Amino acid sequence: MKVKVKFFAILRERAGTGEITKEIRKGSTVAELWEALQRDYSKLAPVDMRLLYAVNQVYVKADYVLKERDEVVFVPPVSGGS
Amino acid sequence: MKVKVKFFAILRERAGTGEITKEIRKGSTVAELWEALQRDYSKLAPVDMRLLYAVNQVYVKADYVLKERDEVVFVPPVSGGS
Amino acid sequence: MFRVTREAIDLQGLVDFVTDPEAGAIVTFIGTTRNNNEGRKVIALDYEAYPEMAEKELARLGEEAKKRWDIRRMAIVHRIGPVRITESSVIIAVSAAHRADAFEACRFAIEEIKKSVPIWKKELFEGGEVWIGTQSGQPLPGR
Amino acid sequence: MFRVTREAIDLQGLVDFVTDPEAGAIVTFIGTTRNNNEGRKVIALDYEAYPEMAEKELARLGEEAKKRWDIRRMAIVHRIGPVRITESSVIIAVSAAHRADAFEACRFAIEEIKKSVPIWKKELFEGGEVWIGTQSGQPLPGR
Repeated sequence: MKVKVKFFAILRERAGTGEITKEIRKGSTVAELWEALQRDYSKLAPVDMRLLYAVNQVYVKADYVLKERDEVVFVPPVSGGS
Repeated sequence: MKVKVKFFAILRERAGTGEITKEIRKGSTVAELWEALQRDYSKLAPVDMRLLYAVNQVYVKADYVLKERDEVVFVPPVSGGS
Repeated sequence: MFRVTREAIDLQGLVDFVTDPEAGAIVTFIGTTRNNNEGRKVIALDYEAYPEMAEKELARLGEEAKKRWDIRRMAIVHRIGPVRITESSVIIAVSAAHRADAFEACRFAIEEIKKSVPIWKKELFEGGEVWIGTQSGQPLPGR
Repeated sequence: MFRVTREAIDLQGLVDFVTDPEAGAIVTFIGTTRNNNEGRKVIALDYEAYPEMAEKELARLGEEAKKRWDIRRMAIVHRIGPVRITESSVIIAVSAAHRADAFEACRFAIEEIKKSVPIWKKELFEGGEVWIGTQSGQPLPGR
């Protein structure tokens, strides 16, 4: 099955792209997707920061099980405000 | 000697005037001036609120001794802001 | 900028005044006339000041804030005369490198204004009027 | 009003939006780009957002503030793209019947934005650039 992954900020720069579609096994968790992406994009790893996970624009835990066409974002430390 | 007295807000309304010149004895305190004004303007007394005293635009104590041409204001409870 | 004025207060003008390249935060407080107070339907608040002393007190309070917090610039303008529902009676603007200082200095300023600055408000409500802070029991009947 | 925008933020527009006849106080917070940070000479801050989620998070935070304080209306607009020295990156406006609620809800909003809203800033400084919050030791060299 396929999910959409969006990269922002430092991860967008490291991946060299803002959005991809990724084929994963049914039952994969968001943490497993991240491990797979680190293999695809060598510059993503090692990640020297704490990431949060968002699926369909809501924060989820690492063991969240992905569904077909989910929109997944790995959220680097936020720094909005001023 | 003479001093200038300005009335504001509820005291202005009660006195029926915003500014007067008042003849007082040398050595009079601001509290003594207030007593004299209460005799002149019957509606000023009794005053059902705590007043502060200002001379030449600075807060002073009740025993402040007045000088010729001082500008005296009896300050009703302030309520600026919103 | 510490002023008393009969005109409507220009928020953006105050914010421009306190804008500073060393500042990362600007906090403003806007006091507005509310349509009700202690169960009364308010029509307007009519402010009166001892203007020369009020401006001195506002400036003194600005100096005090600068001693207590690491702020860059401060502006306070208080309007006098009638201020209708939703209009601004006072605007405070404070800039600082960091937001905590800006918030605390702004809060301090409005609390102090209510204690020491010689400005008074008469509330005009449906059925009467009253000088706020001088009520001895019931509001005075309308005239 | 909870929005992410590429345009300069209109302070007066936000204040007009939260103006309410039941409100006696409006507090605003304006985040501005400061000319220095941790000893670096800052040229600009370049903000990036996950915009759909950022707007949802801002709205969620507004709902949370309404549960915690007795506020009337709230607006938050965050700018993205480059924000130069003295320009505004974020403006929060909150109205309430009483000032304590307006101050506290506004302070809460800016603290929460910095924790949970998916917006990131890259600092462009003399000699380089860095994504704030991701520094592992030294800032990255300029490219």
